[in-house]
Formats: sequence, C-alpha cells, structure tokens
Amino acid sequence: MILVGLLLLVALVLPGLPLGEWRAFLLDTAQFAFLISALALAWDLLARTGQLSLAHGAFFGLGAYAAALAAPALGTLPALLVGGVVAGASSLFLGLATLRLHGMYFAIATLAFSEVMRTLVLKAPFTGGAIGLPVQPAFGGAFPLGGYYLAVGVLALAAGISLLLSRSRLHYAMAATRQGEAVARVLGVPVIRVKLLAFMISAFLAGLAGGVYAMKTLFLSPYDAFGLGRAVEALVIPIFGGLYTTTGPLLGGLIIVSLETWLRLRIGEGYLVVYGVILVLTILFLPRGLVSLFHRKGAGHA
Amino acid sequence: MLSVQGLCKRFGGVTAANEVSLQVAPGEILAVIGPNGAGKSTLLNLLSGLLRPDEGRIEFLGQEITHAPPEVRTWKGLGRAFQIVQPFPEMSVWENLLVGALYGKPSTPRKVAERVVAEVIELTGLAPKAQTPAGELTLLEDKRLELARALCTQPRLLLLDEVMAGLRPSEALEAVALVRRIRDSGVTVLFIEHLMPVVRALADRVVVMDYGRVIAEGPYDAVAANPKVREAYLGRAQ
Amino acid sequence: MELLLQTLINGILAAGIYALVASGLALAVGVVGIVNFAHGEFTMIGAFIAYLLFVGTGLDPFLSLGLAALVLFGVGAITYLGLIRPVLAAPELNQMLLTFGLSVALQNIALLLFGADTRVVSTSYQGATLSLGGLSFGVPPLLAFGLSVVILGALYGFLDRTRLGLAVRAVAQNRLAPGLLGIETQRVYLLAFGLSAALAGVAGVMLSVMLYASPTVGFAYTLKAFAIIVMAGLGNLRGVVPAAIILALAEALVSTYLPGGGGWVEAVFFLVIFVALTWRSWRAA
Amino acid sequence: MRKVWMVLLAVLGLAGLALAQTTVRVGVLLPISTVAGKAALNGVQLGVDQVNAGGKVKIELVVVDDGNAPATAVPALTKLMTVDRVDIVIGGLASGVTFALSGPVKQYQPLFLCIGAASSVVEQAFSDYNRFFHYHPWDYHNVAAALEFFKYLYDSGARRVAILYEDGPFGSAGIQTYRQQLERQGYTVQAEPFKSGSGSFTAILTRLKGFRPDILYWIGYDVDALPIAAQTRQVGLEPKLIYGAPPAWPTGFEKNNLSNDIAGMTAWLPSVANNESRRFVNLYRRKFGEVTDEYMAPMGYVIALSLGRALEAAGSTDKDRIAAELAKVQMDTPFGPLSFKPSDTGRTRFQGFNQSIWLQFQYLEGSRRPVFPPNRAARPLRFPGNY
Repeated sequence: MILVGLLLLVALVLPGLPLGEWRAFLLDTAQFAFLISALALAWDLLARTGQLSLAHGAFFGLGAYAAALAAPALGTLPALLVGGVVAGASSLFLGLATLRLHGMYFAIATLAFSEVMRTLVLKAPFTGGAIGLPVQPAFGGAFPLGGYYLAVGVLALAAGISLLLSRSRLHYAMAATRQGEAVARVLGVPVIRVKLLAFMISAFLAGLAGGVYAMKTLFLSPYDAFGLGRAVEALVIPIFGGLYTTTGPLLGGLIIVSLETWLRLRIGEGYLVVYGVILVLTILFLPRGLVSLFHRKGAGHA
Repeated sequence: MLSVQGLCKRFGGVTAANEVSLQVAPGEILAVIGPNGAGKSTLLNLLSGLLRPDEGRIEFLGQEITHAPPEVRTWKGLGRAFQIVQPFPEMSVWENLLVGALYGKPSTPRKVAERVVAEVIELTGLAPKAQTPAGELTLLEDKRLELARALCTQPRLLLLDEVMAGLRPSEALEAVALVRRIRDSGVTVLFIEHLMPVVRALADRVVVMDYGRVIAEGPYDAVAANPKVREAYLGRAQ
Repeated sequence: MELLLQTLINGILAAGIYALVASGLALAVGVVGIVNFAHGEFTMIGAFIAYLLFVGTGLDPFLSLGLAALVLFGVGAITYLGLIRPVLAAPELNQMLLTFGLSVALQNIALLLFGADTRVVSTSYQGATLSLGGLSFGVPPLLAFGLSVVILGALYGFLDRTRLGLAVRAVAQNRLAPGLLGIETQRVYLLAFGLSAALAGVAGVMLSVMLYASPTVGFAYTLKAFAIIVMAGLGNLRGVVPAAIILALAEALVSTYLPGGGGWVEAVFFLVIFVALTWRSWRAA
Repeated sequence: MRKVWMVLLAVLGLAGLALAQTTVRVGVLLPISTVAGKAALNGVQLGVDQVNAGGKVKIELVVVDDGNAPATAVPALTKLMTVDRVDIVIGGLASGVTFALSGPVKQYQPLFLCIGAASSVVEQAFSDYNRFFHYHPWDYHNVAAALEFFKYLYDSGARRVAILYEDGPFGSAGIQTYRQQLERQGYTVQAEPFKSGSGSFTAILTRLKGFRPDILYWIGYDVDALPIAAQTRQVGLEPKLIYGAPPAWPTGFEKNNLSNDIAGMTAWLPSVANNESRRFVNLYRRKFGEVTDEYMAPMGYVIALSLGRALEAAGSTDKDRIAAELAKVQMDTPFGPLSFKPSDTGRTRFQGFNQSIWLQFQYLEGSRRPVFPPNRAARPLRFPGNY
C-alpha cells in the first residue's frame, strides 16, 4: 500500500526531477512501462477469480483501435473511454461464453478469441487492415507531457481499483471463486456476476491502456496491437511480481521493463538470454514473486 | 418447509435420482440413508442447485426453486456442507467464514457479517484457530469449518453431506451434540449419513434410498425393521 | 469430387505433423502437468540438429531422426531434473513462467549461435509427388504422416501394453490425486518429459525438411499444438489425433473452398476450437 | 634535446590534425536481431570504417536495437537524441516502426537517413519533414519495377497470374495496385492471401489448380520460399514461372534443386557486375569473412559512404550544412548512381533510389543470376521454367 503510493508519487513527479540528459529517455521508457504495468494489474484482477486469460493482448488491441478510430471525432479523453468500453463489452461476450471453462481450457479459449479478433481487425474495412492505422497523438500533441500523464493516470486507476477491490467485500467473493467455485456458489457468492464483473473491469482497464499506447506509438497494426507477446507479458509480470496483489504486478511491471531496457542497452545482442535466465531463477528462488521480499509471511494472500 | 416431487436425474444410462419425493417439516432433523451409489449425494446436489434435474419440482418455503441457481437457494435460506471438505486453502478460518456470512444473504453489511462469524466461530469451537490458514487444519477442524461456513450463511434448512465420515467415535459424539445445538437454535436439518449410531442418535425421521428411489420412510426403528431396507443393505453386501 | 477428395487428403496429411508436435506436448501437459512453453524450442533444436548434420556431413535429415530423438530425450531429462522437478508442487502459473523463461533463453541462445537466418536443407525428395488416379500426394508430407502414424502407434502401444506405459496413463488420468511424487511417479514423470522432448525433436527434424530451420521455427506449430491438446482434453492422449485431423481438415477446406480463404485459416482454426470448448462446457451442464 | 623537440612537434602535429578532423557521432537504430537489420548494421560499419580510413572526417557510431517494435524503438530514439546527443540517425528499416518514429523524429529534428521503410504511409508521415533522406525506393517503385517485368512476360506469352500474398503489411500493401495494373496489362488475375510461416500451401495451391496460372507470383517472407516451391510441385500446379518477392531468401536455398528456375526481385546481388559492388563484396569478405546476399548490407554501406562525403564537403558538424551537402551528393554505388531528388509524389524532398535499382534474377544451376532488365541480364530468362 505504502509502496504503491510511493511508486505512483514518483511517477507523478518524475518529469520534474533533475534527470539530466536521461530525462526524455526515462520518460518514454516509463510511459511504456506504466502502460504494460497497468495491463498486468488488469490481468491480475481477472486472475483473482481463477481465470487465466490470454485475451488481454486482444483487449489492449481493441482498446487501442477503438480509441484511435474515435479520437478524431470525439477528442482524446472520450475516445479513450470508448476504447475501454469496447474492450469491456467484448469481454462480456467472451466471459459469458467461457463461464464454465477453467484452467488451460479457459486460457486456450481466450487465446482463440484473440486470434479471431486479430483476423477480424485485419479484414475489417475501417481499420486500415494489414497496412496499419495512423493515430493522432494525445490532445493533438498540444501538451508534450499529455501522453505521459495519461499513462500515469491509467496506471493510478488500475492500481487504485486493484487496491480498492482487495479491501472490498468483493475481494472475498473473488478469492472464494478462485479457490473453490462450487463451494463459493453454495455459500451464496454470485459467482457468475463476480466473474463477469472482474472480466469487464479488467478488460476495460486493458482497453484504456491500449488507447494511450496507440496515442504514443501513433501507429497501429494488427500484428503489433494484438500480439500474443503482449498477452504473455500481461501474465508473466504478475507472476514475477506476485499474484493477487497490487504491489506485485505494479512493481513487477516496472522492474521487468527496466530490466529488459537496461539489459538491451548494456548487453545488446543476446540480452534476452539473460532475461530468460532471470525469469527462471526468480521462479526457483522466489516462488511467490518479488512481493515475498517485502511480506515475509503470505500477508495479502487471501 | 422443503417439498420435493418426482425428481429425476439421469447421467447417460444411469438414473441417479428416480421419481424422488420427500417432505421436510420445520424444526425436524431428517436423515437420508442408503447403500453406496443409492443417489444420496445426487439428491443433495439437486437440492442445492449444483445439478439440474431432468424432471420434477422442488419447493422451498412455498416458492419453487427447481431451476434456481445455487446462490439464490442459499439466499433463501438453504445451506449446504460438503462431504469432502473444501476449505478455501489460502484464506484463514475467519476469512473462510466471512465469505459465507457476507454472501449468504444478499448485501449483508460487513459489520453484521463479522458479528455472525464471531457467533458461529464460538458455537463451533473454532475460535482459537481463527487466524490459521485453512490449508493447515486437521480433519476434525476441517469438518467443523465446513459446518461453520454453512451456518454463516444463516440457513433455515441445512443440508449436511456425511459430515461425520472419517471422525473417531468421540469426535462424532461431539459433532452430534453440535448438530443438536444447531437444530435447537431454530435450523431445520437434512443430513446424509453412513454411521447408523449417528442416524439413530440424531434423526427424527429417516428416508431410505436405493437405486435412485425412495424405498422407505419413517422413524428409525420402523425403517430399520423394514424388509426392503434390509434387503437393500444386505443384498448389496453379498 | 476430385477437388474435395484432394482437399481431404491435403488436410489429413497436414494433420500428421500437427499430431506429432501435439502428442509430445500432450505428454508434458497431460502426464507431468507442465504447460511447457519451451516445447517449440525443443522442436527448434531438433530442426537444427538435422540442419547441422546435413551441412556438416551431408547426412539425409531422415537419418538423423534417431539421433535427434536421443539428444532431445537427454535435453528433456535434464530440463526435468534441473528445472521442472523443483516446481512440481508449485502453482501452475509458476510453472508457466519457468518454462516461458526457458523458452526465451533457448530461442535467444540459438539466435546468438546461428543468427535469425532461415536455413533450408536440400534432399532429392522434397518436391517429389505420388500420383494416384488424378490425386497427388506430396512425398515429404506422406513420409511425415507415415512416420507420425508409426511413432504414435508405437507410443500408444507402449502406453497400452507395458507396465511402465500403464503407469504413465494412470498418472495422466489421476494427476491431482494426493500422495503423488512417489518414486514410481517420479520415474514416470522423467520418462514422460523425456519422451515429450524426443517427440519434439522428431517433429523438428521433419520441419527442417518440410519448412526450414531457424530460431523461431517451433513457434507456429506449438501454438496450434496447445490448442489441439486442449481440444482433445488434457490427459486424453488418444484424442490428439482426431483433434488434429478435425482442425487440419477445417483449415484445408477453408483454404480450398473460400475465396481468399488463406487469410481466414488461422481464424477458422481457432474459431473451431473456441466453439468446441465452449459448446462442450455448456452441454456438460 | 633535438629528439625531444622532434617528438613534441610530432605530437603537436598529430593533435592539430585531430582537431582539424571533423568528428561526428551518428546514431544507428536497427532491429539487430533480425537478418536484414544485422546485415544493414554490418554495411553501415563497413562504410564507416572506410570513411574513417580516409582520415578527413571521423564518424563514431552509437548503435541501439530498435527491437523491431514501436514500444522499444521510440524510447531508443529518444535515448539517441537526448542521452547520446546525436544529430544524425541512420535507421528506419521496418515501415511500422519507422512510422512510429515519425513523431519523436519531428520533435527532436535529427537528420534522419532512412534505410528501408518502403511503405508510402511512411512517406506521408514524413511529408513535411525536411531532414528526411530516404535511400530505399518507395513501394510504388517496387510495383513499377515488377510491372515492367510482367509486361515482358506478357509479351512472352503469359496471360494468367496467381498472386499469393501474405496477409501482413508487407504482402498486403501493394496488392490492390498490383491487381489493377496487371489487369490493365491484359492479365487475368487471381489473388489469395496466406499466413506467412504456416508452411501449408497445398490447400490454396489446390484451389489455384483450377485457375491454371502461367505465373505464380508470391509476396511473402523467406520462410515461405521452400514450402511454396515444394508444394507447387506436390499439387502438380505446373506454372510457367514461379516469381517471388520476399525481402530475403533462405540460406542454402540455391543449393536446393527446388529453387531452380524460380525468379525473384532484388536490389542487389553479390554477383552484380559493377566496380562499387565488387569493391563492397571484397571489403565485406575481408571484414566479416563471408559474402552476404542481403541487399540491406550494401544499402547501409552506401548510407555511411554518402554521409562521409557530405561531412567532408561540409567541413562542419552542423546537421543542416551536412544535409545541404548530402542533397548535392552524386556517387556511384553497388546499386548504380545515387543522387537525391524530390519523390515522385512530391511529398518528400530527398529520395535516393527509385525503381531502376531493382533487378530480376533467376535461380539457375545453384546461384542467382540477373535475367532482367535486358541491359543488366547475365543470362536469358528461362521461360517457361520447369517446376
């Protein structure tokens, strides 16, 4: 909690700090790191109900495309909202269809969903297809730090919702659903509603992050926006940082992106070998993720 | 209180529940017994909504709940404890109970739920273990937790699925006393049981099932003397 | 009619290599219970073994099958003992992260060693064709299909008829039973994971003949293999072949009969899986 | 004592020389874990070695991996601009990534020497940016070069073209233009998309069998080359020409019998007979111990050499003076003569090469030989080919 607040505070004041020549690079890297961390937080929210999604790359991509297409007509903030809502609405469909699937079956169904979505966006007449879609910068480029603060905003929102949920009564419903769905139902937990709600909040946040991403890269293509790599990253980060927590995905995302960037700059060719080895070592020696360094006992692990 | 009429459930070629009809009166303790595979657990799953019946009708407190989802039945006051204990392993005992107390009735305020948990945890003797992760409990404690969690949903009728199985005689005795206390607090009880001494000690009335059908019904002694029942048990044993 | 027959043949031949990659994965996922993201990299190692032997000694790739299987069995066994065994009791997600890390590392080691180049071998039979009453059968797919049938037949024979095989199946069907990890189970796991890698190696050799060798060659097939084993049902080793055939047929039919169908192949493949999974889950209710 | 003075003088002299020498730091932003990116980087380094050996100017490279993805490329460019403080950037290989770079490039205003990015979407994105030097031809140049070849094939009797194009940006970009233009030339066209790397073409090729194409034209990647060659034979399609347009061809493909008679388009081959090309091949072999087939290698080399020329002429590290000199550069390259003109659409001011650098080759007896246009052909085109 304190750590989360601290990290968000740093994100907020980062542009004002005397960072010297590294400032612009750090801000750019940080912006992408915030977005991917927000995506990881969103994924973790859904995972709390026991659903392992491989569709978060698709929610991210849907949000990105929807926001990019809506932005010229609606302006930046409403367009981002549209992106989130489109992602959320698609998750409602996916969530309803996959209500009875668990574990790997659920994961593969969501993977199938994102592959189908990618093809649809590729073939749709209004998305720029395979060639790609140019995107306007946030606020028409009027504020140099506009995109950065949008990313901070999305991250803060994701972290805020994540914290709020782990303190609310819904926390118990989600944890119970994950740890024993049939029992949870018999205890009166409205499991279907809980799962769908988690799905929609999670996809909404992923869609928001996607929208801000689009306004930063200024260009979308189906292979990038719906990349399986991003879906996998959304799952790798929370495991690396610590599942079912707020600190875990947040810290995990920031550290993994920094680590990857640093390794790329330091080692260059072959840096991903080191990256892979670090992931393996983390699992072998910190099975509960980075957060276990902070909470010695499994606190917050309900 | 609970009225079941002509309930049928088939799995492929097997009929696990065949025209089952029974009534539960308020305040009584009803036992459902029968040999292995008689369809007792199927009946309980049909009653608590984990399975959907192919035919038949279930009424609870005068309302039809035949196709209501499990959580809705719980909200109406139909509680259930499982045979194979399934605590939420990553939660403490207290949190396990809180799930039942928070969601057993719709929009129970947190404060009220905490009070319910506090009462139930005393009643079931789990208070010393409140903060223990549920994954670390002994079998007896697990069984108590299972029962306590169901109680936290504040049921009017409690369905118990072989909650005594695997307990030592002394422990079973304790459990029998606990179920009596529960009934005395105003909860009707329907339980499935294998241990005949427990059935005799607890049940006001007994329903016997075999091959998915109800074959006998009545007070323990009358049922135990029924030739059909003897045949069902002995025939199976040979 | 002839077109339909040809399309069906195309689909069934394509299913051979799908089934081979998927069977290996099914052993890892179904028996050991490990979602092995590095399965594609095992395939890649097999492809490179065939390629390097071909370039170095001119050995026909099909002759390196045995060696590739042996090497990969070793790689699988070492992976199991060094990395998988310590996390057997850990949550599924931890295992996923572990194998994902391994996959990233292996792929990039290959990138460092060999570069990203697409490399091809050349044999006399790569373009060879058998014609039968107006229908044509490509020789490499036919060989791959035949080999898949033989290898999978041997695998099923082993699972059905030997004591160890029965133990493997028992573990596959009863993975979550408590009190596992006895010595017997450990041996079964080691064997299954090694076999899984060896099958990946064999598939890799075939890919080197039919496609190419490169650090990323395993990716496309592994993704589909995951989908296939899930469609078959985890732990259902026998379901792999029918699932592979259904999906490969769907792909072939779409490609042949739908104008511009080549662009919809992936979508149809995954749509079939999505519908199959969800429909089955709702019907089971 | 005299010795000391001599040494001192020598040292001072050297120092003076060093001061007079113009030193420039140049950022290189390439996807170095891809084949093309690595080749481009090698080419740039080779060119820089040569420029530095000339002694008049000194180029220092700062190399960054663009990760072949917008999310890594954008911060990488920012780092080059703000941390390494370079004024000149060589990069922009993939179109999507280059498009994403257009924002930050306009923000930091470097002299941007673009090595690839053929998509005219990129041309649009940089249309109002005057420090953008685009060496590679645009996609409409590629189309024009291919169409010239198709016209020749039409005159040789070809009438039906089946196009297989991968459904990503590379294959899909020009497909509508191709179809229209080919039909205008009198061809009957059937176009089918495919997923690159899937390796299964038999179904699509079976479908095409009813169409009986004279030419099988595929636009995809190196991974598709062998499967298409093999499966065309397996389904008995028997076209008169297989013509491919991948950015690179697989290693060892020329040794494979199936490659025989397959034609393709490239900007350069190691066997191209001009002095600059021979020089490049020799230098490359000396530095890296092998011959490269990738035309991105000489492309990088040309960029470095032309930059060296402009630096020498400018005698300054000011990016605008360098740009002004670069705009005037006229030089021979492995691809032929290079000079900068406004692009054909008029959107950008400095376009290096155009369709004239493209040549058609055919795999013949184990190597690739130029067969078209006639003035650059080493061999006559084998048409119909034997597949």
